[in-house]
Amino acid sequence: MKRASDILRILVFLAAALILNFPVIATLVTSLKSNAEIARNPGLWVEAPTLGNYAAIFDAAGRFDVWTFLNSSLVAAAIGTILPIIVCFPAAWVMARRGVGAAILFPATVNLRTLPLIVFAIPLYIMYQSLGLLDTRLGLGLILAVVNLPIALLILVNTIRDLPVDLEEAARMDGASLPTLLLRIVLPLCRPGLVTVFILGFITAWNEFLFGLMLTTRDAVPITVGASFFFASGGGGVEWGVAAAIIVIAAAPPVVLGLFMYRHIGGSMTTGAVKG
Amino acid sequence: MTGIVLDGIGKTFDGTRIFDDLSLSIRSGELIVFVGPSGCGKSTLLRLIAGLETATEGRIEIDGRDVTQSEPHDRGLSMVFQSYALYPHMTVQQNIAFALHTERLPRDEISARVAEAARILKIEPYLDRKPKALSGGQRQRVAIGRAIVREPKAFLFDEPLSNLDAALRADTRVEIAELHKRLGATMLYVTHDQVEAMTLADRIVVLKAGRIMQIGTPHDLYTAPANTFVAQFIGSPRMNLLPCEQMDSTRIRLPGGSIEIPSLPCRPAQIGIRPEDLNLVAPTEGRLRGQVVLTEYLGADRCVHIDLGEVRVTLRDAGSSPKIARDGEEVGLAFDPRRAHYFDAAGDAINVISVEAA
Amino acid sequence: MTRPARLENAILTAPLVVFLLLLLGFPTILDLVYAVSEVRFETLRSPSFAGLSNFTAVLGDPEFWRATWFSLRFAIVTALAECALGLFLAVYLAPLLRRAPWLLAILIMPMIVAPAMMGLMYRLVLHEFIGPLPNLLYAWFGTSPGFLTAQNVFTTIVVIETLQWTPFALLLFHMAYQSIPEDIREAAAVDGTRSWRLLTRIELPLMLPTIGVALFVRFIDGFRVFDNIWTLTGTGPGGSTTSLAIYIYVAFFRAGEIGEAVAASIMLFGAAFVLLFAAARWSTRGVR
Amino acid sequence: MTIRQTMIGIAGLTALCAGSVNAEVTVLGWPGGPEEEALRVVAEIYNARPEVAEEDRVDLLFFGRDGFFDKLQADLAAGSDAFDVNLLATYSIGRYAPYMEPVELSDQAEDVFGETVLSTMRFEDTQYGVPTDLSMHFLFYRQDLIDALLADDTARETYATISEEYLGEAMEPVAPDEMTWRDFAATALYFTAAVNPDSPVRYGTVLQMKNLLFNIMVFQSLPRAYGGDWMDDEGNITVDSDAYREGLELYKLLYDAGATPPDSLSYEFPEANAAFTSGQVAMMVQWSGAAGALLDTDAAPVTAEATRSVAPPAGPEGRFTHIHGLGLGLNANAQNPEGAKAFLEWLSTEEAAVEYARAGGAPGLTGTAIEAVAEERPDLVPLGEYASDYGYVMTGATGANALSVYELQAREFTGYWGGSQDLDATLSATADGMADLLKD
Repeated sequence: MKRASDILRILVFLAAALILNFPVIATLVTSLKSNAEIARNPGLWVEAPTLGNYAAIFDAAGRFDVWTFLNSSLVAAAIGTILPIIVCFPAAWVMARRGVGAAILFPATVNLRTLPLIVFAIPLYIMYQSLGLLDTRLGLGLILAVVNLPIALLILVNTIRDLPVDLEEAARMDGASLPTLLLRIVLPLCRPGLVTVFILGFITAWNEFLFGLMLTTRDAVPITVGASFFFASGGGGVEWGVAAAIIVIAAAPPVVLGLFMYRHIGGSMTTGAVKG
Repeated sequence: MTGIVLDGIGKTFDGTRIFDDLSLSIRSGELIVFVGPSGCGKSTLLRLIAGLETATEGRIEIDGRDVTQSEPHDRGLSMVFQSYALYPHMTVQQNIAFALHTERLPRDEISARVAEAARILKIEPYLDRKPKALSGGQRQRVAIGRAIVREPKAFLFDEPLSNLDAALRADTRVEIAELHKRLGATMLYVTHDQVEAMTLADRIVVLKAGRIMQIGTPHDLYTAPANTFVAQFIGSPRMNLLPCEQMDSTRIRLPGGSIEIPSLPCRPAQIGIRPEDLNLVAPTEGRLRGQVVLTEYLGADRCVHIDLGEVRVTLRDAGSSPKIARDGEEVGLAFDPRRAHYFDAAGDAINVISVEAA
Repeated sequence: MTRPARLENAILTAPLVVFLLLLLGFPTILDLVYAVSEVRFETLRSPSFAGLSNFTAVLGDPEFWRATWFSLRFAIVTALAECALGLFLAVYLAPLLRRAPWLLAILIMPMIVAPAMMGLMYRLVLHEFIGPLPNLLYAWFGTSPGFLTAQNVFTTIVVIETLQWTPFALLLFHMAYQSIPEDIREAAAVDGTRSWRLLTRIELPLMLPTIGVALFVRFIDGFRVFDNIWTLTGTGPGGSTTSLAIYIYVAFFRAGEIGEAVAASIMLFGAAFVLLFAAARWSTRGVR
Repeated sequence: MTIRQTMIGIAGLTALCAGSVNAEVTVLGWPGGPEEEALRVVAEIYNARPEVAEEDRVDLLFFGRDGFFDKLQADLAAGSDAFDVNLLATYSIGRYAPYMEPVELSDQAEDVFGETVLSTMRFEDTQYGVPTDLSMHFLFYRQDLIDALLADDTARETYATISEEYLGEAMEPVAPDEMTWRDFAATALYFTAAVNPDSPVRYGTVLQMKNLLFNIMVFQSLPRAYGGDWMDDEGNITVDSDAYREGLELYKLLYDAGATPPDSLSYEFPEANAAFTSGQVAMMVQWSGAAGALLDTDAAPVTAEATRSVAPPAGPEGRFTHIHGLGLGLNANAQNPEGAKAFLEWLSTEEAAVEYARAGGAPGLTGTAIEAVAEERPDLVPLGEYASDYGYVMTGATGANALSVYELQAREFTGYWGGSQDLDATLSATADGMADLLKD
């Protein structure tokens, strides 16, 4: 009886895992097929696995420079992840410890999470154009930072609130100035929260598409947008195997990060969602 | 050495009045214990002295210097927190040295001082460990080490033993007492545990709801509590308080009997008798009569709980006492009225000295 | 608060405030200016005042209402489906996930994949001739539906969105479910409560706040959907998969109707604000 | 630091990162295809020429295709000087003309490209660019299937029955180069399993019906063959015509009959190619640029050998193929206009055009130029021929809002095909929208 229900549960799990991840699995499989095989054999079985599609992507550096895309994604996502931490950390401390900004600043920032950010996309485009930030990694990183701001502030405020005040008082007794207190005591203690903010922010930033599509053209095109170029129509040949491979490459970094750090994602999602 | 003076301290917190015109003078080199039930303001008082809270009114002087508005660090005090508040991301060595680094002392002096503190507290083997890897007792020593190393004008202890188990607590209590003797430093110690207060203190400050109930040596407090609160707070089991009614100038009526009393300046409303001052006698012999409810055997001692009509009293005598007190047995209680404490209707002690003089 | 503390607070919050003002404050002003201007790409720096004509144009555009209706419907359906499915999986698989928490990582993988990439993947996966899914269906049933026909496309993208974000709901519910103290369950078990009653009378009520939050978050995210639809079907046959975000993007980039795009943005902003306000009211009342 | 100073600081910083100072001719090309390969080759040849000064060398720039023309317009409108020479396309010349300078062609240009091709780079009688690539549509079909049909009498009977049922007249199968659009439809229906259970393939054709402007370009030749146009000489919008009705209805008929995959409403270039190369489709109208992939036995192992191409089917008004050219023109804000002019002039010489063709580009060539490359690039021969014989550009399709017109048509037409609106509503909405876009 017990055994039977357990087996059923495992079956349900397998079915859910398979269905939810079906597109990922299918794309991965397709990326390992030659173009000839794709036309002949669209199934989930690879007859002659090949890494040719991946090689083709990196060979076609002249066509689409995948390294540049990846580099742009990395730099922009790094800016978009680290900047919110820098900007939010001191504010989060003031909010958590002194209740400052509880009326406006905190809710305003956190509620950005619920705003469709496309409402800012157009003026940002115009502003970026006059500032020369269009198609720059810095420009993309800045807006990714805005995207990550709410979750960063929320998690940091909650993290700091959960830290024992004693430690900060001890540091004050020990003569720590405010910067020392924040940097030598509070910041290191926030590490779990920071890791969470970083992972979640990095995944969000890496996966962002709309701003990448609107605000970049060439120099700062992130990999998500770059991958979609491989599907672009209007001439040339689209090679589905190569397209599958570029999707896999584009999706891989956050997925790998997420799989290793899934615990952090779980915790932060809860904080981010429940308290937001 | 240092004296600390609190003068007319007032503190309002979120609209609630916590202290009102509280004054206190602490002598240099003294170990003074703030004791009281939770919520009495003893910790807040310590934090006011530490500078972690700012007084709404009044002055705080340390060593004759007005520090009312000074930052915690500028007051030259060290504090040991209830949670120890060790920095979890630093090693023991770094924890102890942190304050010295913020003072920008030369490196070799820092290591010398840390080594000295570690030696005193016998924590040398753990210097490279993180707090996580230490036992409760070891953490407690590190916390003290962190306080010592700054060579402060005074040490502040905020319930430093409450996170330790009973056995360790007794040991550490002794160590703190030794440390006080060795360093001769001023120490302010907060606890809710009257045993700690009695064993450690040079003087005890008993607080209740933000007011000082009594200041005095443990002996003073025990033998001459200023009011029923102190009387019941200090001593274990706590003092028996019996309502009384004056019959004539020399006799009062108590539940379960009446006694002859020494001359008192005014009429007592309550009489307090410590459990060890009560003696078990034959029902006919005692001043009071009651019925045994329960006997607790504690080894060296035993406690006998006796109902005197409405009121229950506790008696303590030697565990080896031959007098048998079975449950439900009718017994008599004897005591020396001169060792009893007399309180007026407000609960304040009626001058004890005149009792002794009589 | 003392003066130095106030100064400290100002200094410490300054980076956040300045950053917000620079990146969002200025664009908001620009939004307001352009919303009442006649402006094209060529005249970005010299917009001419056009009153409320952009708003009337947008409000009079049936496409706008269609996009609004689309987003609303999409958000409601996906939020409900994701939460229902997520709740089922979280509760049903709880014993399994307690024993092997890493299984959760497999289930939440879809939500870590960029939605835009997910859209591209489905372009491949659903393709009748090279897509594994139709291939499987042909092999098993001898036929495969047109996933992206005008009739089916809405269902298809709803399913796609649901499959990607059910893990989000699952994760939230998993956390909420695991955080129900074990002694409550044990107490109920001692009382002889059967598992179905345990679920409906004790566990679900305890998870109710989380369910509310998950519905709200998924609704919001569904309402502003862009990436996956854009990369899969674009605006869809005759604009049938045009969400509000896609409407704005197309108005801006494809049609160059900047004023109207901005006016639509502002209305979306307003709607989000109202929604947020309502949610805040609702949640505080719920707490009381 | 004030906000203003900060902004200036940021701007300056990014300017430093972005704009490396170069005394070169920067050319923004069409990315990601044979066009890019070919441009790279000719640029190298040009840079190696002895008379080209160091500071006039050509440096190439490419960025993604998605939103290319919109972004380029935004850049041009903003007065960007990041490139001296930029891409032009027939349907976007009108949008870019205000920010560009006319170009001067070499004396040979007329002989190399021919008038039709040169005109794809003209706006209001001014030459804004040198044509590089020519894009049009071919009818790709499976020779094996068509041959079998033509040779089989039973099949011919079925064909007649099917055409009678769907098109109202019993028809005879014809060879692809003689096909009218009605023949095309009849053949497509014949090869549709849903219509003809004996069909050797699943679908007769694959139509690209996604709401996307490029797909409407592919469609455009069908109404054109019935005499359709966007405007008449007086500037009246003529999209609400029998020709467009005929074309739209034919697409709808094929779609509803299942002659094209049900997902065709979301198909564009790659999906259509994938369908065709799977071997389940008898024929399709596709961009000439697909020829390479469709005829390559490695890329299309199932179908390449049997695949042939001809010009799109004919209509009452004749045979037409929508053409648009890609070309390169001069940015009005160019930093090195002289160097850019020199490069553009050279690009219009026979030498350059031939090299471009050899390197894989798809220029529309005539005369000695086409003879020079005929052997290496036989596919370019019909390109030039078709361009001059069948090529057309809709009236108004080089205007400033041409792309928006295609966008509009894409939305409206796909709405009709998808069944969300009827034909009358579709055409009147399209006509209204086009009147807005094309008025001035």
